[in-house]
Amino acid sequence: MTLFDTLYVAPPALTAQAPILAIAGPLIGACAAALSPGGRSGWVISVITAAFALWMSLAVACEVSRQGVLLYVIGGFQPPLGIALRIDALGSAMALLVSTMGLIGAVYSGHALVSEIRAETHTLFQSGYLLCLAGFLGLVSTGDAFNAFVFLEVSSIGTYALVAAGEQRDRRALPAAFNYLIMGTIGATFYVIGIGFLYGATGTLNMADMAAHLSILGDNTAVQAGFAFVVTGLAIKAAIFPLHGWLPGAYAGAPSLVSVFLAATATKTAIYLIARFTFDVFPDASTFGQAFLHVVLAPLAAVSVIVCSVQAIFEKEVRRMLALSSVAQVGFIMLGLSLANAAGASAAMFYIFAHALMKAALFMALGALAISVRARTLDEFAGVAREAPWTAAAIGVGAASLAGLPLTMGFIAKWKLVEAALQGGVIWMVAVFAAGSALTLIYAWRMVEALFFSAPVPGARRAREAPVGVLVPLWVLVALSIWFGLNASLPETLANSAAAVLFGTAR
Amino acid sequence: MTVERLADWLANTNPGFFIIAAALLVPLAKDVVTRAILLVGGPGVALVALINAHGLSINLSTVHVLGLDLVLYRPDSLSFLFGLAFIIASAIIGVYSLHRRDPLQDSTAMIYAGSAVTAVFVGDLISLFIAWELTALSSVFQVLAPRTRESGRAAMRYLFFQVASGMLVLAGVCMFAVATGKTQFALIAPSMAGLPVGVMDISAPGAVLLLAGFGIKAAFPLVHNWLQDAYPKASETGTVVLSAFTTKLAVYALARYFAGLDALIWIGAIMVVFPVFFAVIENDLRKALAYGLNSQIGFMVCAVGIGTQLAVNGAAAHAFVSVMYQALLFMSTGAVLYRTGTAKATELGGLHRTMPWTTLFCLVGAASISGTPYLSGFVAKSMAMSAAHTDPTLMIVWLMLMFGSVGAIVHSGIRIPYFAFFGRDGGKRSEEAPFNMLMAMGMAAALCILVGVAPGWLYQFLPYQESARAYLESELWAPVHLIQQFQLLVLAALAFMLLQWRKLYPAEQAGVTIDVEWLWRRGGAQFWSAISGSLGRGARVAGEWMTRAGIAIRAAGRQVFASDGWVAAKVPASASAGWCLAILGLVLVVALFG
Amino acid sequence: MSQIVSHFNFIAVVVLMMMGLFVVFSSGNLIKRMIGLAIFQTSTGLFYISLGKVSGGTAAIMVDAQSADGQALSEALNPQYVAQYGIDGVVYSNPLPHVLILTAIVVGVATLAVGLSIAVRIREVYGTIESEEINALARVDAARSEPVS
Amino acid sequence: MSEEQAHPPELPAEAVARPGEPGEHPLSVLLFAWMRKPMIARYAMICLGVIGIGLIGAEWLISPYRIKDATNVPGFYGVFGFVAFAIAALSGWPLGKLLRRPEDYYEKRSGEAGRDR
Repeated sequence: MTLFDTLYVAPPALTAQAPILAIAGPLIGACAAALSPGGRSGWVISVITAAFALWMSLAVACEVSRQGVLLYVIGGFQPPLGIALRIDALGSAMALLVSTMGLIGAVYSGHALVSEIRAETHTLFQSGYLLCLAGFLGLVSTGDAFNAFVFLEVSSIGTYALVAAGEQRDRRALPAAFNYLIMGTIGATFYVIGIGFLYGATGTLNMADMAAHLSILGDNTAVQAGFAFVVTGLAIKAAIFPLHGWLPGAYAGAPSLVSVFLAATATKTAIYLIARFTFDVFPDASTFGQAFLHVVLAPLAAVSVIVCSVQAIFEKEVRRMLALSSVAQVGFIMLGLSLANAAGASAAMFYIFAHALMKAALFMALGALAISVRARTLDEFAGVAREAPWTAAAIGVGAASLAGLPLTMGFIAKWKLVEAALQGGVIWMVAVFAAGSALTLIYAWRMVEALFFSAPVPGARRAREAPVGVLVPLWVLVALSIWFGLNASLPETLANSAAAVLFGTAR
Repeated sequence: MTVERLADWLANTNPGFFIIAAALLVPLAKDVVTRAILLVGGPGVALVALINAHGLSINLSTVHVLGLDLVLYRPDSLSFLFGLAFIIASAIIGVYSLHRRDPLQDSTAMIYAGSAVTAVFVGDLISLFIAWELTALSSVFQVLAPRTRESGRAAMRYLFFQVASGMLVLAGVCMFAVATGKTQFALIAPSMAGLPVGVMDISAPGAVLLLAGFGIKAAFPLVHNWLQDAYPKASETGTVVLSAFTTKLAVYALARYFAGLDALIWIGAIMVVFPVFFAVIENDLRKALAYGLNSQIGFMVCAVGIGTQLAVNGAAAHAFVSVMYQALLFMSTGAVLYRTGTAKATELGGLHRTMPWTTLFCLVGAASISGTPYLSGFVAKSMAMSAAHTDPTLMIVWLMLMFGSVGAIVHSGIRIPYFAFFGRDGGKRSEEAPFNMLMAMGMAAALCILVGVAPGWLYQFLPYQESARAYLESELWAPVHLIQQFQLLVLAALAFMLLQWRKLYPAEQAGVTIDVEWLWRRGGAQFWSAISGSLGRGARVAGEWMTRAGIAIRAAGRQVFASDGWVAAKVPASASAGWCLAILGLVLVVALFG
Repeated sequence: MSQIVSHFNFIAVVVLMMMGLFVVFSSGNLIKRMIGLAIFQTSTGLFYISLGKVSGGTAAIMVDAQSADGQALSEALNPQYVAQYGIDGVVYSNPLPHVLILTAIVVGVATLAVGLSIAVRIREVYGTIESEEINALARVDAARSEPVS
Repeated sequence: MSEEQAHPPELPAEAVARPGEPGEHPLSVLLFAWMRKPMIARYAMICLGVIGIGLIGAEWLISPYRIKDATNVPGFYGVFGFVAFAIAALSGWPLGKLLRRPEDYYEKRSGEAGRDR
């Protein structure tokens, strides 16, 4: 990790506290935003806080690249009794992703909120947003299984409220948020039950300690039951087919800022936890872990890739289409993970990055367009490229990356997946990747076709180019998608070192 | 410091990237000045960047992606000449298309040009494939540009061939790379001192696929028809754009990987001859020119197949000059099409009265393709011919090439200018072409003359310098060579006049000419009805069923997958109790008993 | 039989859990579903508390054997047990699950609050809290998003 | 359209156009007007014939001893050019009959059936 090795982004005193500051910063920011007088103050606090979180995440990433694992003991209680933040390359990569998307989303929120949310709730909204950010950052940093649940719920509660805030644009956001809440809570409760089993079996909550105990315990009914509950609970949060029902409505109904942020982070952090538990906490060689990967996860992910892609093809509403596409893409990532080797995990991690960038860009661009066009279905977006070329071009690049066309990050991500599948000798998976990519190409093309090649609907509102405050974060995302498509060394090293954490072998 | 770094950056970046970068900005340019700056400036910067590469033969830029070393910029003398031709053509086309604003077409045309330039300068098979596909995809927009139903369907047929070529190349590249682990051509042929040309052995794994992929783009006989099908259906600028890059890029690829392959000699020779017969009867002048182009590509393919230093020089030089004069001819017919709305020989004639500049430029192009001394065709074509002539075993090939060059006089040298601008008066009195078109034609014509009068300028860029210099000094301007060429021209012209006088020259007739495309555009239906009426009816019924099945599949798909469909109902947003418990149970069972 | 008796709390956990889930998924009324969710979460609480129970253990509060509290404890405890271990060697139940479940309860309450407030908003916007009716109205919303012609 | 088609197509070019026809481009007058002189084609033909014979003679003069095969025979290029041209041009008669089809052979013209279903 040459880049982060040499980078010193924060003074040592700050770096020493960076893991907790990355979480505490957004938490304090959330309080400050809630108490702030309104107007632009919420946005300013949000941007400053998110930037601070990104800064701290960078500091953590640098430190992790030098030390391997960063252990931050909270309150002086040594683990395994005390709660500790334990950040390794996998966690720091996720933290970087989350905080980067957090900052981009925060910048974008300046314009996005004005048109979608009532002015008097802006500060509260920002507060919820920062709460989410804190939750996700905590989730990927913590070394304690129960603490992970707390952070999971901190972020989720924020998310439910944020999704529900979409009612001002589309009232369907409310039932969607409610369903999301029900499913999310069930998932989280499953997770807690699973942790209870594991705690009962091992007597510890610290993940590293738990892993040590579990490797001695071997096959044990309580452990297996705990595993099942944990994984199923997280599968609900990660929206793995057929537990994804809550996702399309939630992402489609949420304010566009929330879709941008959640599409990039929410399911990804759940995937992170699944990977953490399956490969790190539970012993690698456990028969039930392997069986789960091969009998449950891989087939479900494959079905997810195919079915949800086809659903996306037949979907009329653009945001629902993208949301369904997210489920399909989660399937891609899960297929990569289910290979259970370093190459697969690295590919999955890379795919997480790629998907975060392109899906966020797509949601952001569509949100920006929807402000002026007031359109929901693909047909209503027809011919928008003429009036808003920059925004439409961003969608074009995002769609290209989604479909995995060469010279985009999406291509490299798919390539790595195929490579990993071939390396693992799982040929049927290659076929699924190919079919999934073809299906993705269809709906991505539908989007491009509507925007660029269709005649505008007569009488439709004219689209306006997105304001600069949107175009800047949007094109940052797009430029990253292209740049990493040309030179993928940065995300590649991140992904490889993250995979090395899980499998102990650097590629 | 910064200037040095800028120069360094310029020198180490594939010139094609500059054109592509400029192309991406084109849609934003609203006024003609900005467009002119972009359309000409992009190639201009590329040209400046290219000058640094003259005489080099090294990897200037390599990126490491996905465990592959992609050589993004590796100039050598072969790629230099092709790159130069493409860049100049790109600038000329830019000028030619200034008169109307079509951002999509302009931008894709430039991406197309840029990716062609990129393709000749990349140093490995995988990058070549990527650029290859990019040319295919961007070029389709040229066929689509008129936005008519006809052009749309032609574009789809065109795309099919282009993508097929791309897939073959990809398959070939994969097979070769997997079998040998090598993708850079500098590594494929490390023993080759100097210029790596003809680096691939046809018996190498995947080589045949690669050759087939290149062959489709080079319009080998029987897979040539996409060219004549699509080119005349493009817009007036689109045809010029198309004529410049795809086939020449294929010639480059053939020279790079398969120079000296004997099969190419005969393929090329056949390719030289057969399009002549189509070109002389085709009514659509642009289609006739497309056949002529095909014949010219045959010369290059044949020369590449011969593979001697002289022949490769000839192929490269011919590619360079043919880009210019073919573009010039297409530009002049394009100008006619733009002003009169047709390019049919039967509807034209007598246009020299109102379009004298266009006529003049067309005549320069026609004289060039005919091989008139002191014009560009002569200095290039004679090299390939000479390469064939020096080998006694290639006597028949040489005669075929000779026939082809007389054929060029027939179809492009005389027929195009005569029937468009002179000949029987079609009664059309259109305006002279727009100034920018004239300027573009003037630039191309000037190049034709420059190269013809001072061939040393072109020869200094040829792949094999010693051979080129020797040919220039001893053979090109030899009196007997000049005399023989003049004989050919003069007596061919005499034949034309005699035939005209005796009313033996075939009259122009409206109609389309059928070619192998008949097989896929009409053959299917004819075949069915030919077998028997009932069978034909059966086929029709089957077709109806298939249509109905398609509709049914879509409807069923909608029922199953749409937002109010079966899947959405089975995986509802709210009550997924069954699924939660089922998955939990499944995982439990697997965990406990798996 | 003794198995069943000794695992009585776990049976209660499973019953509560299934009850909660059943209510969540079978009821169309949003409030009822929230209640089901609360029951479901409560089952987790019971589960954790049961985990922390050490048979014969007592609340994890340190006491001095000589103090009045200690005396009271030794009287409350099983005399046999005190005889065997003495008041100093008293076995405590594991306190950690209690702490954990306190946190979980807080989280659950927060979720409940958010859920109920969303239900209130739904009632205000849709005029109903019955899933079926809300879904029907949402379908109308979806149908509205046809292209304007 | 119909006006233009009313032009008698059978008339030779020189009969229709006179130098300096109204609306004609001055450059055209300068460059191409001479072509419309009567009998110019006949003169040109004679000139070409003479030049051709002259060229064959010249070739014979400068390369009397280079004859290795048929292709080196003086005049080979000229004769080849003449014959090949004639073959290529005359092949248009039978090939035209064989290969030419009506304009709407493959598809209706876009003007008539422009819209895709």
